[in-house]
Amino acid sequence: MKKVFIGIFIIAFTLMFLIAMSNSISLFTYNESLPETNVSNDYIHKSVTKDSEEIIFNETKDAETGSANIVTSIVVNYRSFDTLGEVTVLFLSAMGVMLLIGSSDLFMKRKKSGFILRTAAKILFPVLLVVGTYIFTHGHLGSGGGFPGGTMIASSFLLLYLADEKFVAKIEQFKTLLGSAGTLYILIGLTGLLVGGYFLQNFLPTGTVGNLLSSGIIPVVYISIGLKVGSEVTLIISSFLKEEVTS
Amino acid sequence: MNNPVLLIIIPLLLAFVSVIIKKAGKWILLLGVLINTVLAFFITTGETIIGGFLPPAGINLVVTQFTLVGVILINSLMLLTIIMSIDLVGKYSVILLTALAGINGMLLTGDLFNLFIFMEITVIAAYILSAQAKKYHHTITYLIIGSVGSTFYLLGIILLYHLTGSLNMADVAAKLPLLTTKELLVPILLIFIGIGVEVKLLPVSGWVKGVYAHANRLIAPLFASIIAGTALFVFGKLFVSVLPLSDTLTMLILVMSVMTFVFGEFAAFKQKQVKEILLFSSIGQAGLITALFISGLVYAAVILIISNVVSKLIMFTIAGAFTEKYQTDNYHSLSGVFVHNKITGIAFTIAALSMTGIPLLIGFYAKLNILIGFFHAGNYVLPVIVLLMTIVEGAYIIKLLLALWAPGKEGQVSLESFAVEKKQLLSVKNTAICLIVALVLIVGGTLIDTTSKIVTNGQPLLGDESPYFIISQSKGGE
Amino acid sequence: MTVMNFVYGFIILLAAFIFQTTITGFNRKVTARIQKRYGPRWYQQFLDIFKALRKSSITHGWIFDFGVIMALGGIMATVIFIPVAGFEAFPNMDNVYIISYLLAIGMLGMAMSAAGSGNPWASIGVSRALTNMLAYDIPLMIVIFTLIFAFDTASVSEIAAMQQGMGILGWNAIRMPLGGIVAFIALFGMLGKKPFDSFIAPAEIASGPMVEYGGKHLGFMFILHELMTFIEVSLILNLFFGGGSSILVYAIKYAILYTLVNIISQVMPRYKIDQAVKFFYRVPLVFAIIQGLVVIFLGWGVSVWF
Amino acid sequence: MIRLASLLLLLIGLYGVLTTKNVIKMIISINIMELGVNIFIISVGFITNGVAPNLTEHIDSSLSNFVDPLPQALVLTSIVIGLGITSLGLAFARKMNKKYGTYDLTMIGGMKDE
Amino acid sequence: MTFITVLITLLALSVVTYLVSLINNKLGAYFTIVTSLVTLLLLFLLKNSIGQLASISLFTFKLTTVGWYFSMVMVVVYFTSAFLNPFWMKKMIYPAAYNLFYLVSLIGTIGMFFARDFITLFIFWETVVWTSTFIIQMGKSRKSSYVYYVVSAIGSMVTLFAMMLVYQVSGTLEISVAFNALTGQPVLALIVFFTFLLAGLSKIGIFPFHVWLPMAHGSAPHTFSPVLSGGLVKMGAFIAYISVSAFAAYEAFSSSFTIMGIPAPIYIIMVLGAISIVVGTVMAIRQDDAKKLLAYSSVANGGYILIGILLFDQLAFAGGMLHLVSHAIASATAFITIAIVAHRTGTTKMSKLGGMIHKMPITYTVYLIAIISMAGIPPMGGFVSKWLILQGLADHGLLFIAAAAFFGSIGSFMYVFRPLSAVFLGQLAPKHENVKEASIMMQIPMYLLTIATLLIGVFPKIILKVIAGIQAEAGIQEIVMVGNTIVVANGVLDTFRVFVVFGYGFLIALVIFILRRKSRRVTLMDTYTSAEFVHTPELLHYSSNFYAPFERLTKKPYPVLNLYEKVSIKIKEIGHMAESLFSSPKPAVTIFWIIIVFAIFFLGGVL
Repeated sequence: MKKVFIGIFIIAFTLMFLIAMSNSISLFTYNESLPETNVSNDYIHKSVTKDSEEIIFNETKDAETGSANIVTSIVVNYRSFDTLGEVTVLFLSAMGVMLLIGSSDLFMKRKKSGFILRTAAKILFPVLLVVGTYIFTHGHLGSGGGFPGGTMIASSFLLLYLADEKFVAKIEQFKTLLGSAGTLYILIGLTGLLVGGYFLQNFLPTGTVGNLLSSGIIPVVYISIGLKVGSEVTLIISSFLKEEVTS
Repeated sequence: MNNPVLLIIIPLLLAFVSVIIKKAGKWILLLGVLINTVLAFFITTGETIIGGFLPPAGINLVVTQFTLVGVILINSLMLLTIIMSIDLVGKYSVILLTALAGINGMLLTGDLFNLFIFMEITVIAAYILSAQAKKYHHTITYLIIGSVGSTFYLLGIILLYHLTGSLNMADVAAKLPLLTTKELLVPILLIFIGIGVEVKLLPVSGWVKGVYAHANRLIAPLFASIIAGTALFVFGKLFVSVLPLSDTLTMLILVMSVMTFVFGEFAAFKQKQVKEILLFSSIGQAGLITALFISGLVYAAVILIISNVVSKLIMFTIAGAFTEKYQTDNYHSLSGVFVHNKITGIAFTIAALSMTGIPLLIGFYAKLNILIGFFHAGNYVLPVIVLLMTIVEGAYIIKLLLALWAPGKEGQVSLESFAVEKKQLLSVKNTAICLIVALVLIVGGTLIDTTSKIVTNGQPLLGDESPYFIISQSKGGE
Repeated sequence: MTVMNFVYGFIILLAAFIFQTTITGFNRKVTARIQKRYGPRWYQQFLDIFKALRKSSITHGWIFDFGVIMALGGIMATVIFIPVAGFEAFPNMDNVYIISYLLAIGMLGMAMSAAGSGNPWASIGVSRALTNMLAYDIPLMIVIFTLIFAFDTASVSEIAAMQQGMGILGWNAIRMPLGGIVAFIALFGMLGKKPFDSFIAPAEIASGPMVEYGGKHLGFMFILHELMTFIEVSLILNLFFGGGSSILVYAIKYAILYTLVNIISQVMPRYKIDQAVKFFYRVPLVFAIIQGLVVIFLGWGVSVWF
Repeated sequence: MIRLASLLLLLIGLYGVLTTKNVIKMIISINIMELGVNIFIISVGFITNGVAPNLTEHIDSSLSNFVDPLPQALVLTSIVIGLGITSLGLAFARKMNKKYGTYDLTMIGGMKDE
Repeated sequence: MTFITVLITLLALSVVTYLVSLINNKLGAYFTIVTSLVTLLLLFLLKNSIGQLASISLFTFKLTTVGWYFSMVMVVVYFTSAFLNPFWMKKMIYPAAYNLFYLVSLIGTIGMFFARDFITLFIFWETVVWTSTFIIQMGKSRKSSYVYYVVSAIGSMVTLFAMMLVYQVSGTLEISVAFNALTGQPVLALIVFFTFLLAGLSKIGIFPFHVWLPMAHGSAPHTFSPVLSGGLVKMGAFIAYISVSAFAAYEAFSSSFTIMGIPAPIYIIMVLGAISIVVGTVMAIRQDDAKKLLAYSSVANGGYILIGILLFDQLAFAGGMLHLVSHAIASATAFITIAIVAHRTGTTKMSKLGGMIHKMPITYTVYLIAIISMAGIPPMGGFVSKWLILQGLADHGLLFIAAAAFFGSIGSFMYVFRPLSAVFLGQLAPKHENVKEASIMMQIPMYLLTIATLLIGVFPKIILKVIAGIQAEAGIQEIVMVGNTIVVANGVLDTFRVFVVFGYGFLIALVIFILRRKSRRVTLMDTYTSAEFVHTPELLHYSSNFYAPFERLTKKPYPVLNLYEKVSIKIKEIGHMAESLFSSPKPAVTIFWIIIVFAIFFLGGVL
């Protein structure tokens, strides 16, 4: 009986919720072009400080951010403070998980995995690593960036855990990598403050849009984020595999 | 070098560094808190841009007089909490440093989405810290309610972005009045529920009892005074200067906060445990403060926050010490505990009396401003409720104090032999700090003019023009 | 405040004592007649008093003696203040409240010495006496209050003077009938006559407060009793029954009033003390309040005849 | 249409949290909610026949009709926050299970705050 | 010698007392005596600087005769009961704190009487409230100080509401000026009148708020009870004075309908005063604990004072003010004597005491004079003030209130006599054989207060002259004094002549007594017991349920206390309901509430 009551209750609430939402947004129609008042126009034309109407791939030189992928320009340049906060969130949850269940140093016993998985893992591990590094180094050109790249690396380690029951990731090294990557990101920001007067300012030359060494600090930041995210997720996975300490 | 960004970056940097060095985490934490407090006193009002991009596109940190008071208050309280319970920090130094960064971020940021991220940082840090009491089912409840709340908040911001096209608070505040109230209803409602979780408004404060009641001497004041204080400052900033409230919405929110206030006080009246009394009283006070913000009395709300936050710090630290030393904080089984440690008792009593609004304490000054503010705004119903609740509050506080000070059954003159056995509640250092903080309450309450000068130094807080109590004004013809 | 006032005071004292003792003597004969016997000589009361004074008695400590002296002193002071037919020892000192509260000194002195005697009967008697006082005094005070409000003066002699001139119609008891009835009933309570004499009930509590008295203490008590009767009867006489234009008229009215009270009280049973309180708080209190409201709001009875 | 679907996903998540007693299921429904909100955020920035906001050889000029890039940046962050909360939630769930031996919240409610 | 220097010296001395009593409690207690004496002298010197304005940081003061009058009464009571402090130091758990609070509450009362603006008045009022709360807890029961705080908090919070309302309407906080702004709105004046007066009523202990008085006075430390009932009750009278003089209640309500010539709101408060007289008297007669009995008598006398002050005319007002002094002194003496008995025998329960006169004759005589004044019997002060009040009531023709006043005065004979006979007279129990008389230190306050009662009783001119000053200051007709006789519309009272005549009567009786033969001294046990041989003194002593018939009559009237308990239980239920509804371990409940809130807001917003 209780289930029925809750069911009716939720249906009524959904209807009301949708009516309410429809007041402020149109559920079915989408607008054809970006409204002028929207702040994203500046992001697209990279015209927040310098006023330029058009950015041409491979031609415009030292534009505001110089990164071809506009989303990356937002994530790492225009709103990089968000990303710093973002990285801290992940750092925090990693620390938390390690604090909670990662404190013992002996691992749970794992069953021996199947033959196919063991051999495939040996082949796939380096491929994953290479693809991961490619993704977070080319963040400013194609889609992807620090976060997807980092998770790719972490999944490669997960693959090893699954395949080899005696594999133990070096937790300490990952922690130092984690810390140093984070410190690197903040130090870049601080140099931006010293050099350019604003925290996280893009003090390196942005070069021409489209080529590899083009948009100032973006690749450097994305690399550090990639390493940081990779090590954090690996630590989370490894602490889940750890023995339960009855403190 | 008084750039407010440093307030956020330095604790973060120290957190990352302490992960690398791995030992002496405590001292890095102390260093971070010290630097932050010193820095907090140097920042000036104004706006700092991050990454060199002008506000609607980039993120900026806005420091008004209102935020300045918040930052100084919260950082100094964090310093006190850490100093007082340095021995309990142990493995949590990294978490506390990040939480400090999150709290400062929440207070300073001028961007809605950035506020969401810093709130997430603080909330996640709170989940981890609340787990130290080993009551995991309460922590999970807190986590689930917290994440539902933050999801609603995120949905609210996105709706605002869809309607106004930007995420910067000042920009959004400029564009919102142009929209119809029908459109604005859902986003404001969602943001209200999102913030409400952290501000402990009644329907969404289900988690408070579980988490606060088992916190130890470090975590309890952290939750009750620092995180609660920050949430209230953020609520004030959002609902006074950013979101325009139509009158029906104001009335509804007012009803909800008054309901929180009344039910909070009544629930506190019923409790037997010291910490539960304090946590329900802080829920009640949070309700009153939201009511003040909604009706635009920002100065009175700030004074009440200061008085509340400071007295809760002392009382929760001592309540934490109760459970630490006597394994229970039921005030019947703790009768006469202050007989042995009188100075702690004095500090606890001053803080408690300031909460009930006994004169010459800052609590009384806050109550005075509340009354003057409401009368000035022509609202005569709320002062009656506030005064009735003060009586209820006075009742349970005095019942608590009497039980703690005077041991012995009814009809017996209380003697030292009836008191609970002798244990040193707080270390000498902590007792001294508690006493000094308690004296601040007294000084704040007596030298009213200096308090108002420090808090406002001239400008009205967030544009709140309603009069507040200054001695010269009340002198009448000499 | 010359010496003459004190001499007049002493004269009033003596006259009051002699007059009242003879009246008591006569009334003992009247009571006897009611009980179908002849009764003792008219001056028997004098003989009893002087015999008691001559005998030696025991004392239970200094408070036992001091109480009796204080009682008699207080009562004598009150008697001095009583205006008799326009003649006052101390001019315009005869305020109603002074007299009624000075009376309380006598009561307190007697109660103190009775309690001081250590005999439980005495203490029970005192507690009954005080409860009895609470019973009869409230309706009486309300009616007196109405008088004061009506005549705008609290001095007994002036109220008595205002009732002259119209003969019997001028009496307050006639102008304010309910008030008169209440005063008459209260007189019984004040005197401790039959229906309300549970505090000196001889059989129940061995004559209450006077249980330990003997010899000169008993003599003091008799004198005290006589003087108190004089005060109470003359108070009611002055306030409600027109007070005497001359001393002779005053004496006759006084005798008639006292004998009337005595006769009625002979045939009355004895109330238990809480029954007495219940009695006084039912009919007399209602009468007093009605009389009060009538006088205050409607103003009848003040100048109804002229 | 996608907006309607995302909101429905949100409500399904909410229903999930409301009805289950098992903590793991609750965390899963929290994830569904997060997913719903993320999709909704993306749909806010959608432009009919817009192009991914990435300058490449083919779409080389910034004048072409790009989809709104800002929501996509926000979604990136929101997904990572979702990850953080879920990992923490699961850690708590595991600790709770080890301590009380059950994932059922109501069961633990019985042993009040021992 | 400005008022500020008086306050500062008092504050400094109280801090010194605290420090001294930290080292040695007894010495600290003696310091309290010295400090209160110094305050008494300093205040007396302030007599000629009336009308002087003074202000310090937050507070502004104005020296008025009425303020001076009230604070003199207060300091006298504090000074005399300070003499008992040294003997109670060992009996208290926090003696040093007791000394400090004792003096801080004194500062509070003085500051309050001279306050010029609302905030100063309220601050000093609250200081007295919380200091006395912490003192009462050192007595026998914590519940009583809790009830005391709650009832005073109700009073002071409601008064704060009134003050702020007036501040909002008038724009100024100064007491004498602020109320004039109310002349326009009768409804607002009504609200302000009742709310402002509430704190005073709760402090005097008027009927619905008298609940705390017997509990607090009965169980406070014996040495603080005289201050509580003699002194602190008078603070309420001051608020009543303000409401009648500054608030000018008679002008404000001249338009509203009158009952028996008195404006309705004032009449209602006077009826409350009358009810509290009746309730106080009836309950006092029933009590077995002497202190509770005296506490209920304070409730009754509080009623007299309130009626006197509220009538605010030549007669009754002077009576009220004089009754204030005579009651303060009489009840302080009574409490001191009961405290001394308790100090010697350890209990104040009348059924356990008896025959103290044989061991403590001086204490007995002092107690006798005190109760004569408290009952309002002629030669003592109490009579003069009751006489004035009754004459005032007769002037106005207030029948029902007068009836209550008579019941109060006659009833007072009963309940004052009960401790006299049960505690002092009657048989002396063997266990009290070695009880000693009060020590010299304790006798000093008793002698001072007895002389004061006698002086007021016989020469009321001293006090009435000051009261006439107050009446002139308040703008009403002054009391007329010709030589030593008080001349009043319907009568004249010369107390000296009454005293002389009483002495004359006493002399005659003494002469007769001495002329007669000496009587033989007999022990108390040798009494007429109609052949029932009783050898144990306790059995022969009649002290428990002294007025049994009267007590049977007045079955327990509806105790107001459990009205307060019902309210507190109701609050607890709501609190429990709120807690169980909202904070439950399952998150689903909170989510459910989020949906409900969303629905309500949405419906509210849309409509």
